[in-house]
Amino acid sequence: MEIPYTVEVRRDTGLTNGRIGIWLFLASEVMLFGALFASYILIRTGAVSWPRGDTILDVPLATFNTLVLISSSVTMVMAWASLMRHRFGTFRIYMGLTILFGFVFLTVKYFEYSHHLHIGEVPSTNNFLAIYYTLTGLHMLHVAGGMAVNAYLWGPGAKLWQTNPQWFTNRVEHSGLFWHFVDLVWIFLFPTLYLL
Amino acid sequence: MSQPGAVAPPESHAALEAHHEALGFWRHYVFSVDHKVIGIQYGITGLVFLFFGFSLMMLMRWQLAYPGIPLPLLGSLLGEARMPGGTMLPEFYNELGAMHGTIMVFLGVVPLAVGGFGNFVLPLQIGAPDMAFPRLNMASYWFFFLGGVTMLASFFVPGGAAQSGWTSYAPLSVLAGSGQTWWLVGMILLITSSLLGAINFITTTIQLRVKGLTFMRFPFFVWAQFVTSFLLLLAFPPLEAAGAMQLMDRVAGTSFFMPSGLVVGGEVLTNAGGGSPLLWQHLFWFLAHPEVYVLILPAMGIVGEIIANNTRKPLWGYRSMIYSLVFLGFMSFIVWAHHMFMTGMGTTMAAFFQTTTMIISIPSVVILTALIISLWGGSIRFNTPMLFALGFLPMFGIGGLTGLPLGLNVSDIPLHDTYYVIGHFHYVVAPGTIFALFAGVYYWFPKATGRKMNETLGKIHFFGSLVCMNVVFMPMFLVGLAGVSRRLFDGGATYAFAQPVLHMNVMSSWGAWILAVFQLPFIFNFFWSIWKGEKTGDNPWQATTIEWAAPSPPPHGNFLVTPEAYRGPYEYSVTGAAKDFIPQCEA
Amino acid sequence: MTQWLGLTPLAAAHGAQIDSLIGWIHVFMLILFVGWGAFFAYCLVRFRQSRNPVASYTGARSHTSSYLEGAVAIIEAVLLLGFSIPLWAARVDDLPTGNEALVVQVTGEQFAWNVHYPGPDGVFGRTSIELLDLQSNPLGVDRADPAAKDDVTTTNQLYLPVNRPVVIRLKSKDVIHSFGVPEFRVKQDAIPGLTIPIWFVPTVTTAEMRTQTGNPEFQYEIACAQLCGLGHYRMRGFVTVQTAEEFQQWMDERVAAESELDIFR
Amino acid sequence: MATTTNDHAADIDRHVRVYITVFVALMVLTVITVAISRVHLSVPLAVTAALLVATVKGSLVACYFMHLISEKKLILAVLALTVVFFVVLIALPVATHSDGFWMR
Ligand code: HEA
Ligand code: HEA
Ligand code: CUA
Ligand SMILES: [Cu+2]
Repeated sequence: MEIPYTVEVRRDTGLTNGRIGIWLFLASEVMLFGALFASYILIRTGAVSWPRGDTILDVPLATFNTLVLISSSVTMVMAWASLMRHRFGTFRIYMGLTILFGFVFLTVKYFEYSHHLHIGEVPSTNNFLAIYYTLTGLHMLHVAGGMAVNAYLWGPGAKLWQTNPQWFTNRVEHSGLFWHFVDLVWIFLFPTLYLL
Repeated sequence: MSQPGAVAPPESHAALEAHHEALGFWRHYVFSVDHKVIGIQYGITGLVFLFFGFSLMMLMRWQLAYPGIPLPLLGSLLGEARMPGGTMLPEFYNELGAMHGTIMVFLGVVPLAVGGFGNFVLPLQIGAPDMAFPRLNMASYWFFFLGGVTMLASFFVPGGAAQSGWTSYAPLSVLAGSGQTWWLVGMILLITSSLLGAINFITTTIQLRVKGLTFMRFPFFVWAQFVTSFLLLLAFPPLEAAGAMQLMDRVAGTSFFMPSGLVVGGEVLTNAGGGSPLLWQHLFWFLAHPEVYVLILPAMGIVGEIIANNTRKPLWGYRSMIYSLVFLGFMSFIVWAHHMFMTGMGTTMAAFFQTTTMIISIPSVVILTALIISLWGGSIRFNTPMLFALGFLPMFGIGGLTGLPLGLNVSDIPLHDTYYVIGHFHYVVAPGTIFALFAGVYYWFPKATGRKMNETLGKIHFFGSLVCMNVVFMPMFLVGLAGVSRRLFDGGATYAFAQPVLHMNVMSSWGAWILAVFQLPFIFNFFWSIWKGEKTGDNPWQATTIEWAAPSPPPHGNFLVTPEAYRGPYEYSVTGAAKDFIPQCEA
Repeated sequence: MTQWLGLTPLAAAHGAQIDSLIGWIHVFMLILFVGWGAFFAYCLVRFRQSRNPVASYTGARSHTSSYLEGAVAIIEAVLLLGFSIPLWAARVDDLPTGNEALVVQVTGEQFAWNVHYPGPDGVFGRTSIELLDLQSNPLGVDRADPAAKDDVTTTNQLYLPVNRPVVIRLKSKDVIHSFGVPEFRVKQDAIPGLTIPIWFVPTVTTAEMRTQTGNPEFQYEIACAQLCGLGHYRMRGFVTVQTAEEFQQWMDERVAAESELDIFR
Repeated sequence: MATTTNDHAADIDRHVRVYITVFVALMVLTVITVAISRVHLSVPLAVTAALLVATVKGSLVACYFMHLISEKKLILAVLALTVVFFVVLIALPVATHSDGFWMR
């Protein structure tokens, strides 16, 4: 049985189901990270002393990671634009790049984490590290999740392009919305944790 | 491009049947993506959890009525770690209390009201073939199921289940045994389930309503679910965040909720400190206040449907009810701290939250008043669903009204954390919400099975429950006014000031056990009617809303002919019409 | 006016206002319930199917309900602005200062209430968690601190003079507890990491209450109101309210006893 | 509406140019925000500056990459609601601080 408006937009709302769904999901994500940011503000303003992020964390590395994530966002949107131009080959390249950038991000993050853990800076050391690990950990889970979806769309999921290009384009767009959101969260995480 | 409101062309009935056969048992009944099957799965699981939560409470009620006296028979079966010699340990009492609250709220009522009725009824009422995301829907159920299993399993871990109340206040919960970790994991699963559900409900409501079904033609129930879904969507994530942080506190040794310098049992804790126990409370209640409206709004929705149907007239003040509903949903995000008046609030903050609490009570009054006035001029049929729906009104009235002295924080001083609070919210959730849910079960049972439940057994169930519920909960107000705290393992027997009201604990307990007896006709009726109930047509209640235009039980894809809405939801007894109801989808 | 509600007898100055608010709001609730209930019952009887076989499409036409809802809102506003908010402000903003009030520190722990008086000098001695010992020094009072010499500590026993404001500074060592004494109409969570003051004026001595209630064993009880673990149900303390002279005498004895003990430490 | 196939190729080309511009802007802003943090401003000033830059960057991502600028009203309404409750959440630390605050 077909569910209406999976591919086509409903005329009075101008939207497909998936588009509403992904935005609702992002709304809930805003509240999720919002609660964590709120906790951060509370713990920090209540603290007797608070280290500046750059005294503990590696800013150049994180700057590099920020640039990587931003690049992945632009390749993501380019991947979608390629589908809009019916260039499936270019899509594959851009999507591949997006996944690759995600991978680079995670690798850098891995080295950051293992460095801190190695010198004994664990979550229980102080509240700065506690919130650092919690926020970035959750963010990493999101990156990994986004990569999984993108990988699916790059690989087996791409078969849909043959049978229903419109639907496939929508899926890529929705996955992109999520990916941009993950980028957006990092744009706020970066200064709050590393620079302030 | 599709036409507005156009729905996929209906397959023929025979084709649908064939489709069923092809799916096989597992895909059809267990890992189904059909909203009706999922709804029924949710519903039955929810009912079972309700009964389980009730059973935990019956055990507790023995200890409350007869503190220290070994429980005959059953006591010795529960093991030495919990009830040595049949006498309950305080740890076990606390486990039962925390799990009763959690199970009733998150595994009983929400799954039944939102997952069950929402899933089964909402798509039918808007004329949709299914939910917008059927596979997400299935995932939602299985997340819920996993969450439930996690919660149940926690009873068997060393140290037992969570025992810091359903509120899990830190630092107590952070210091507690491993059951608390299971509780947190279970909650994260349940929250994920609710989020998926909420996304699905909102999208379905907006996108899949049939042609002609504008928002102001929605049945009240659809509106109630719609608003509820927004509460779930936006209020739950903060608790997910808080749960993750508590998990970090417990597992990774962080100090989000742990202040510096704690001394537990003479030992100085070595954690980093600097966290805030109040942060947990704020995050918890930021969810949990909207959550209580998640418990009540679907119930109000069900009651609205049944009252319109059985008074044979439109709901009075439909518009004002909708506005109230939306306003209620919105306001529910800014009253949370009324659960925290005794945490040491300054005047400004206390004034703010008292004011919002008083404001939020007004839309409830409006909705209740509209429902009662709807009776005026009706031609009231007293069938079982209607009895439960009518029972809801004064019971919710008692529960809601007793919320007022709690909401003014000066009168909350003596009442906070006493049995008065327990009385208040049980009136809204037990004879309130649960009655509405029973009403819904009786009302939509014919749609799900093609058969009616037995009326006589239903009436025994209703009157028995009505009396017993009041015997259980009315004394709690007096116990609370006398100053007896809640969550006391001995029901207050330690305290001299509680002595004059202790006999009421005995009364409550017997009320609860007899209440259980009156659930037996329901359980029997439920299963018996699936196979042996009186057969009914598609529309046994002569109702107007669209779900009754589908066959009973509806096939995969729901409608034989795609319906279209031509009028408002409750066109009963239209002056000059041939019959006393005009279905919404009748041209 | 609150006899009918079964509240415990009242023994603090501000309690009468709380009681009357509780009383009035219950009257208001009863009126609403009876009013709405009567209408509800009337409808059920009058509009049952056998009596009224044909329903009316329009139903009720009057707008009375809007006025009634307005009235409910107004009464709630009066209770809120006229009573609750000012009374709460008096509770938290008008803390008595100076020598007029007796200041006591009460620290909750699983599962006892530790009471700490500053003694005649009116200054609380230093406390430190390093000195803490469950048996001999549950608060970790540093007896080397001159201000601590005359400090008095007790466990689960709070002595108060009658008719004099007391300020209780609430703390907790471990988890959240809640300090509630029903007769004084006070309740306040004790939250670890914070010190939260509450104040009241006890107006009835324990002895007077014994004659008043006809119960020779009467005692004011501190009831922990917040779940704090398996011993929550037995986290009970006692308050003894005495005349000013009796209280002074008790205090002198304790001060003497504590400083004597000090020699051996 | 960007998702439908009847978009003209020229439209997409214009979009792509916008994406590239935004990309460059984001890169530059990242460098700027790091540079600002090197200047060791006073804490309130530093926070304001950092959040300001982050907000600009975030808005660019949301408006252009996520096409919020041309999004349907319904979605914008949902997001507006979310923003309201997000603000409440961010006010929550204030509530926590002024709760139980009297004497620390
Ligand atoms: C379904 C759940 C539900 C609902 C709807 C409500 C509704 C309300 N609640 Fe309740 N509440 C809970 C569930 C609910 N509550 C729970 C679970 C707790 C405890 C949590 C815990 O601590 O464990 C709690 C605790 C709680 C507290 C904290 C008490 C304390 O801990 O000290 C407060 C304080 O303000 C409060 C207030 C209110 C108010 C003002 C309403 C108002 O919305 C009520 C408005 C309704 C009315 C005013 C009734 C109007 C009706 C009529 C007038 C008609 C009468 C009809 C007839 C006679 C036919 N509630
Ligand atoms: C939705 C919420 C809900 C519901 C419905 C109930 C229902 C009941 N509750 Fe509970 N309760 C809570 C939520 C709820 N409770 C919470 C949140 C707490 C606080 C916990 C804490 O302190 O942390 C609490 C605490 C609480 C206490 C206080 C314990 C304490 O403070 O120490 C008591 C005491 O009597 C109590 C009693 C009861 C009773 C007798 C019922 C009865 O009304 C139950 C009646 C149930 C039924 C009638 C359903 C039976 C089901 C069926 C018949 C279906 C079977 C059918 C099939 C299988 C097909 N509850
Ligand atoms: Cu201390 Cu309960
Ligand atoms: Cu509430």
